[in-house]
Amino acid sequence: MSTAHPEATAWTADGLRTAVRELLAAHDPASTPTAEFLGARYDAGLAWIHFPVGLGGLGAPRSLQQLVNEEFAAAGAPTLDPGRHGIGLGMAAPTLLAFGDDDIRSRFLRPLWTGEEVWCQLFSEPGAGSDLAALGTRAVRDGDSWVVDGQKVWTSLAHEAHWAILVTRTDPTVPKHAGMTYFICDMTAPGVEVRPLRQATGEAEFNEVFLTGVRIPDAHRLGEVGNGWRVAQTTLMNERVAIGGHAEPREGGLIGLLTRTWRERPDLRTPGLHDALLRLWVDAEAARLTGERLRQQLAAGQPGPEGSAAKLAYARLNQQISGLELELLGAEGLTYDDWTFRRPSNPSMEGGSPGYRYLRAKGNSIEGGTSEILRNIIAERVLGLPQEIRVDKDVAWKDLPK
Amino acid sequence: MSTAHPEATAWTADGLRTAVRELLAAHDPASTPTAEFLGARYDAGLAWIHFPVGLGGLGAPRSLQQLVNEEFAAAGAPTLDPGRHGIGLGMAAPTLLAFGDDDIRSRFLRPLWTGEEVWCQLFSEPGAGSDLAALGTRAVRDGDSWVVDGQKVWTSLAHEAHWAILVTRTDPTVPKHAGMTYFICDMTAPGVEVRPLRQATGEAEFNEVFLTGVRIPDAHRLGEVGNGWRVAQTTLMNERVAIGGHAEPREGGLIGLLTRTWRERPDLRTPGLHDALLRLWVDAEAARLTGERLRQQLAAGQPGPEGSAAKLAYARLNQQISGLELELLGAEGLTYDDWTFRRPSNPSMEGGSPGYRYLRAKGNSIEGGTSEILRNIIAERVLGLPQEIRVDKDVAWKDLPK
Amino acid sequence: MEGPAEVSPTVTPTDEAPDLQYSEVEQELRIHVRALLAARAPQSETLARTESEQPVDTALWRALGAELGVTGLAVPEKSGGAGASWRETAVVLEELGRAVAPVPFFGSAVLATAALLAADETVLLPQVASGARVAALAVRFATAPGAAFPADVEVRDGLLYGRVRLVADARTADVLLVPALAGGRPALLAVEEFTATPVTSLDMTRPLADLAFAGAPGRLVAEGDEAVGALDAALTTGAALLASEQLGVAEWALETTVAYVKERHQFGRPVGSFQAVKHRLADLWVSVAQLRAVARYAADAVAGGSPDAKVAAALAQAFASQVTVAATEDAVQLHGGIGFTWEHPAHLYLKRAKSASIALGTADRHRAALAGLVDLPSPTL
Amino acid sequence: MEGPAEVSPTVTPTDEAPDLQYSEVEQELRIHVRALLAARAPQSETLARTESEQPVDTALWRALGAELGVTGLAVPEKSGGAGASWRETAVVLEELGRAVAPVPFFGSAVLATAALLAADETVLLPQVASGARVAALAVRFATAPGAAFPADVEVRDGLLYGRVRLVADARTADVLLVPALAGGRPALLAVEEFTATPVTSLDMTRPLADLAFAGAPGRLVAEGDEAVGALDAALTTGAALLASEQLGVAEWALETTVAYVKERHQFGRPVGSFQAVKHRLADLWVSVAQLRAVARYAADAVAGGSPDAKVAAALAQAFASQVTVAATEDAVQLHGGIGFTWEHPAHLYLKRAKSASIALGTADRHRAALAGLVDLPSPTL
Repeated sequence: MSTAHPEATAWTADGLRTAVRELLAAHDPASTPTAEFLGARYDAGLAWIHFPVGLGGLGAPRSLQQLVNEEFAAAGAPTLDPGRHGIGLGMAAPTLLAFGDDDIRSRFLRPLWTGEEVWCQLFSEPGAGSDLAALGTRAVRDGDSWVVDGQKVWTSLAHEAHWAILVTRTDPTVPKHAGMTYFICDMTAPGVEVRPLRQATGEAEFNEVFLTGVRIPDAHRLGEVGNGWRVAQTTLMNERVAIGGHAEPREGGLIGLLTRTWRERPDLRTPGLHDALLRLWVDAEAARLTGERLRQQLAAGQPGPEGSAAKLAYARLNQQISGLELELLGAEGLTYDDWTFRRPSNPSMEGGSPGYRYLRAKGNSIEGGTSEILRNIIAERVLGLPQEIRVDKDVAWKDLPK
Repeated sequence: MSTAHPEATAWTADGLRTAVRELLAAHDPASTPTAEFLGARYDAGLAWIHFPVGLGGLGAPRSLQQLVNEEFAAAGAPTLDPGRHGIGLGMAAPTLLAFGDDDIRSRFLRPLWTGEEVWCQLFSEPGAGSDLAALGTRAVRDGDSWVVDGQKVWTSLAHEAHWAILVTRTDPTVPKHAGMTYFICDMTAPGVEVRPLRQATGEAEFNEVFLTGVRIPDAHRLGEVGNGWRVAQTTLMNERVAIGGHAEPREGGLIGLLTRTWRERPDLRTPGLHDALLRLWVDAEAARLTGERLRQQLAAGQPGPEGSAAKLAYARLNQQISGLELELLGAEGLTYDDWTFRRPSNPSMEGGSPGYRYLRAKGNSIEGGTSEILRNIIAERVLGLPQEIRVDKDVAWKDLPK
Repeated sequence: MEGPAEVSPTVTPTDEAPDLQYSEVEQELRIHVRALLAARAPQSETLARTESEQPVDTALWRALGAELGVTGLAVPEKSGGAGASWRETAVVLEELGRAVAPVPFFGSAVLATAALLAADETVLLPQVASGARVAALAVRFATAPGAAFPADVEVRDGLLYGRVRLVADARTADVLLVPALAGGRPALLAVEEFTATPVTSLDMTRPLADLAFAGAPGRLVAEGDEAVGALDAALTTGAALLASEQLGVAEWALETTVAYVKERHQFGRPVGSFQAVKHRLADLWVSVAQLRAVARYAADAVAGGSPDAKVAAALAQAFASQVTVAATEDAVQLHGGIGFTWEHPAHLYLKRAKSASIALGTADRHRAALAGLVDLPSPTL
Repeated sequence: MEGPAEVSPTVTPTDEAPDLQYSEVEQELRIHVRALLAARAPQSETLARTESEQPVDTALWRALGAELGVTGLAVPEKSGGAGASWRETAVVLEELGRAVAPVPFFGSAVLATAALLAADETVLLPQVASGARVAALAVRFATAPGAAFPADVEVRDGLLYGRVRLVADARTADVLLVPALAGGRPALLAVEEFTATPVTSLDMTRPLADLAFAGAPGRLVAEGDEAVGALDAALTTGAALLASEQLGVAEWALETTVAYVKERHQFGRPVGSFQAVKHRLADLWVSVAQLRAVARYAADAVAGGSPDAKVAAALAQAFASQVTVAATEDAVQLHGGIGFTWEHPAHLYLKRAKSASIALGTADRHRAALAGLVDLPSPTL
């Protein structure tokens, strides 16, 4: 049906509004099942409009994506739960588009978009956290497939995912950035064992994934052998943007829970807590406006390191706000809801107890890039300050201290 | 007269009390001129009691020094103004004792102690601040003397001092720590030019010192040629202790000025400032008790890196307290006392205006070791964390980037 | 009355999303102002000027008015202004802050102009908008929006009597807008006969003066609620826009420090290669980026007369005062000894930042104001 | 009444210099306690225990009493104690905090014992001092010194009725000291008949319980001013000594983190070689060193019944609560992912630190108390 559409360069806001209206007319958003509706949206090129025609896109300017999303949202069209599909939509899809061949893209993008297939990310390892390039999960070529052995950690959705994006070490004899290769991994394949990873909150949001003799066809490789680091950079750049990009209403997020408690519980108020509350209100509003300003910029332009700044700011805010919430609650702050081991389907700090928020927020400055790493990124990429002195650049991976 | 005294090992608190009483009996502290009284105290070995007999000491245990000082203080005996003689007493004297030969020690220690000769310190240079070992002031051997050319900066008392402790570069062709040599410099010698260095407060506490063809006899060298770094370490170790060692009463120092304003000016109080004031009161009292605990430890033991911690804490406190004082004063905080260029005889933050305090306190985290350097010292010497990666250790000084 | 309307009791800001970007026109304007300041107001001259008889650069002020025409940006064309808005004025303030320029812009083109606009004054406004005359608002520079109407000056038989201490930009003012009580009733008067005694100020690039009125004639500009409203509009607009000047100060501190630590070597390495320095500057960059959004929001709010203007102004001062002071303090620290010297300009920015943090109310007063504006009541209520 | 006397209105502490060191006896004691805890209370067991039926380690408690005899250090020998002081008790608390040991020591050997001492109680005291019986003070664990005498429990016809929520160390208590109102008059009673309902607590190494009294008989321990004084002495002594437990928690966090960053390699270097990590730990070391001085001062003050005891206790809590929470938060952060896992003990210390910062009043309440004690009046006064 792509032929029915004008050329990429010709796409305008009005043209896209028309296309959306056509789709909505043909598929009632209220009655059409989510997967079917999203399938139609994909086929109409209205999924990622800057993607190529036939792959969920129209080759239209990325700057118009927001408008399309808003049109569908206004019509109450179904969307996927970002908690379950965020990794696929935010990280896997751009990587598949950038590095997958035609077979890969046509096989994986549509079910990813429709939500029929869940994705997870097999990157971090116990010995490779901030230093992802230190990872040691081995992939050894065997005919037209690869045999993978190793351990990954902090894997969201591993127990629900059908597919994973996976970075491995294929050559330990060269410096670490050079010897990595990136694959699509079938989470249902023999040798893939998923174990829940329990965290300080008592529940297990994440997993450890043990890979033992897992066979991956070479056809599921993304990018060249030894080029895995560059592929992974594409994935991670999109992650930071995904985190930093969304706007919030005033008193959205955790600050709203704190202010509500303050307003509803005069008995808890003290002068010292009042000033602390106001300081955090100011910081939260500043972060909100900064996110809004960033969103206005990104609507047009490309993702930048500003996403790192937003993540940095929100990690600190969430920790300070949830900490003050417990102090404000006083005696009630000494309690917890439930320590029993659980696997939350869709964890959210807003949904949890104050104690849960306090503990879970500690992870905000570690997951998806520690605050220390983000400060380095800002210092080096934004401010142009010298990189850390590297002692591992010219050493074969196998010879690095671990 | 040293023969009149028992052996070093035999010195006890009572023995020293007796010696002090004898001296006080022979020299009325009320009527004897300061220099004469201190000369007598020196000759009696009651200056630095752990120094050798004949050099102002008795070879007595250092731990008893405090007792002697308190005995003299109780009798109202005269002492030197630390603002004018602190560098001589705190830094030059221990270095002269440790590295000077008999001629040096007998020539310089007594007039230093009696206050007849003021000392200053020619260490820092425009290009060598935190990195003292990068200094470039050249000293070239010429017969039995040295010819010195270079520029020093941040020199207190240079315009009043007769003598200076000076570190120079004698061999630019070896790594920087190896090519340094330490001298005593006559500040009245030809080629020594002292220029006031004006600071943000408007006045000039410090000086720039330009050395042009200054001749120093080899006899005034302290330590071996090329051994200047080790000699300088002795000097600086004593500096940090001097800074960290003294105890204070509650609400001593700047916090007392802030609390007085708070008590005397109810019109200035706000709830937000109240909590900020109380936080600083708590921090100041914690720092005070820590200093007291350190003093109790040092009374017996040797100086350690804890002095760095005290300096670090007081720099931050002074800056926060003086900053809050201006906010508390509000409109009055917008004023200043006097910008005209001055050379304060004995500058003190307590004596200045609130605006002066605010500005002067900014120097506390720079002078005598920046807070960044002090954190490195604590991390490396106390916590045993790895040293910064050094790129300058094996490079000839002349080849270092500057 | 014009100027910001009363804020609604709700905590949600106005629905139409605020424009937090810089328009092309605003960027154009920035280039012109920056070029003028670079040519006419080098820091070395500004520093020397602080010790001269006249710390204020009246020639530079005239250039801003006559050459660039930026002294009346927020004034409608019918009143002799450029017919732009406070948004463009805010961009000028960013550049004036970045250059710590010693001109009475804030006092005349912001505080006094906002008061005149709010009072629908038409006689004086064109002269002030053109920069031909310098006006100042005769209130203590530390006065916060919402403070009680000042009782420093009294009107008897049409003449003004009294003193106002620590007033900004009054030293070179031709005319003052004086809040006074006439028979106990608030009034705002234009006054040309006054004595301005110079005050040794922490920030000598914006020197303060003590004002005295000994039976000075005054022209009534507004009275009663209109006078109260005009003063409130001036202080609220001032608080909102001062954040843009503070942003410029913070940007100078950040950029100058980043450049310095790239050049300055210690231990054979650029100082900027030490991670503690990198992280401190990264955190500062985050704060300055946030301040930019906060300042843009405040400028946009007062420009549009948003119902959220009072919140935006209080937020701007509560946030800007902390970030800008921290930025200039970091600049001094990371410059090491040189940053503590009189010759280095860092102290000019430190003094401007600390003074601005007190001007129009300290951060804690603005936080307290927010408590009332966004319904976060204090324990005592 | 025993325990801390009323503070004098002056702000100068007692003249005789406080002893802020550790005596040889105290160091000896530390070695023994640390050895016992290392042998009997490994963190892995403590972690597993938090999910068991009985999170409290009663066997370890008995060992502290029977084998080490440290459960009655502050109790005179004539009352069956060791005749030492709160200083030695504080050293035990440092070690219990360092091991985050799940024993009712703080509730029984500190809070309840301080109340019994202040009330000159002699019957129960020997049994509690020996550790043979576990006592608890039936007040909300978040109650700050100086709070109003609780009205949760009422005495009618000699029987107690009422509930007290969120009480520490009550789950394994044999006897409770219950503040109650008898005909509106304060009283402190020893009670053995009560129901303690376990509460899911943030810190499961010191689990809380809700207490209920349904016509329980009680033995009068103190009444009127003596009851008020006994409760006040217990809370003040508790606030002062809790800081030593918090010190132990902070020391564990610092030392464990320093050791980890020396071992953990990223980018081919020990994580502890990155300057930002070094400086963060250096700052933490400074804070912990300060906390040590503050905690020693507080222990010395309550041990000697110093007139400065209330100041020392408020100072201790205002300072310790911030330092110890920051120390454990830094520990989690600098351990990276592993520090966020259930298997790693870091979260046990984080939860203990945060709970202790709320116990006996949050830092801001203690700062407010200091305002009164050292004459720094609040604006509203």
